[in-house]
Amino acid sequence: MASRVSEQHIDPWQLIAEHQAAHRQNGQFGAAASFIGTMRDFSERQNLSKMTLEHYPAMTGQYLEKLEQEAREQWPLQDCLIVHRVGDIYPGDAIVIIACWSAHRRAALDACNWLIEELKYRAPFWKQEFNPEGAHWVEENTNGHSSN
Amino acid sequence: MASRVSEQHIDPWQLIAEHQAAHRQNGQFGAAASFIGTMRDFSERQNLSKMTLEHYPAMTGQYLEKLEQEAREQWPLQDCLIVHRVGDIYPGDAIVIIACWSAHRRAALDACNWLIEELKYRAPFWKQEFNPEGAHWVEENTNGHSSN
Amino acid sequence: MSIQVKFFASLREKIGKAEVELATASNAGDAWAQATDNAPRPDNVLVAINLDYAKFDSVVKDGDEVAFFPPVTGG
Amino acid sequence: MSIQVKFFASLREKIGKAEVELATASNAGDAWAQATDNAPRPDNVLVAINLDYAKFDSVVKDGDEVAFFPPVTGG
Repeated sequence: MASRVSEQHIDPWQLIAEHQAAHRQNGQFGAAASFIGTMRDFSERQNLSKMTLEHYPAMTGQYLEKLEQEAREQWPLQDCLIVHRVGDIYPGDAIVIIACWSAHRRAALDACNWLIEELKYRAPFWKQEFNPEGAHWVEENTNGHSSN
Repeated sequence: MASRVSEQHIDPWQLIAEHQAAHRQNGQFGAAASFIGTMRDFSERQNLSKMTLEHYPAMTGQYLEKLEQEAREQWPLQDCLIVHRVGDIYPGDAIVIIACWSAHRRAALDACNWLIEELKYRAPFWKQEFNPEGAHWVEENTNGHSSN
Repeated sequence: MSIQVKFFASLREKIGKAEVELATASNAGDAWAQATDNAPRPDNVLVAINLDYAKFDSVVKDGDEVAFFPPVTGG
Repeated sequence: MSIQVKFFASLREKIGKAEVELATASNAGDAWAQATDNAPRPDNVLVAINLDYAKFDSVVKDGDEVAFFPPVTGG
């Protein structure tokens, strides 16, 4: 499984394109759905200059694998990729990348949608935001149906 | 609005990446959701070598614009891109590309999902498939919740 | 002025015409009958008047474009 | 053998420790009490035992890793 955390900056569209070129055979898949979460320079606080994403390494590794496996069990996916940034992140940087490939559209779309919600509410990552006033731990992800 | 038909082959991830780089300002958007429909070399028939996508040019142009506009009215999107291929298409080629950008994830994901369903059931495009046995018009898109 | 009738995709091949010009037509169903010489109309045929989906009893006016086509299969 | 207790993110800063080793603990709540010197436990603290979400009354065995952390905010 290719799902993983990354300590390095990611170009999300290139990552997905390269994964597809390396792993998917042309003519075999009919649908690709993706979601990319990107750092904004504001949230409930303004002028964010940086964010640090802490995680629980042993647990996140296992958790991303489990998520990918559960998605593959629930939907007929041909491939699935989850990459989550950790470490220092700057405005405009990708935080999370999810891509799902399937024969027909519903599997890829529904799995992608499920994966981002699961990730938001269960995966052991924590955001600390920095702005001129200092460092601030984000207390919790806001409601699943309205938040970033 | 950037939504359009294309008579030329499209590299879907590059198209989305370039659109984002040209139109979105880093740090301003938090979410990007995309869907890409790709030609397979089989459907209900085997060994497809080619597909020809016919459309009703005046109506598709207006229809894609209307779809984009309706999506922007229903969800707080920062940007929205729909590109649909017409003409000769080969296995592995992208048929349709949808990408939505928003501050928070639900708008981008829900709009992307809605747009592909609307496109499938309303937009005046018709597929003719070619295999060694000859040409065959696809009669109708199968059920919205199971089909490609 | 006149009424332009268009056929697309498999319907164009079945009818054997892409475009027909009519002098007048009362509604979309009448345009079909005239343009196809009263060919039977498959149940799943869709109609658009001036690029918007319409019904077979929708009124057609001078200068309108009436299009008939099979179920759409894009996306 | 022993029990490893870990704290993450804002909770690590509040407690002032990242890791504590305990000789023994009956359950996750007991591990919290020992590792924090009976600090009050915020309502929203989550616990995982051996990398899986657990409850505060979940049994802890010798060799287990018990982690306490605030609500997750990834994605």
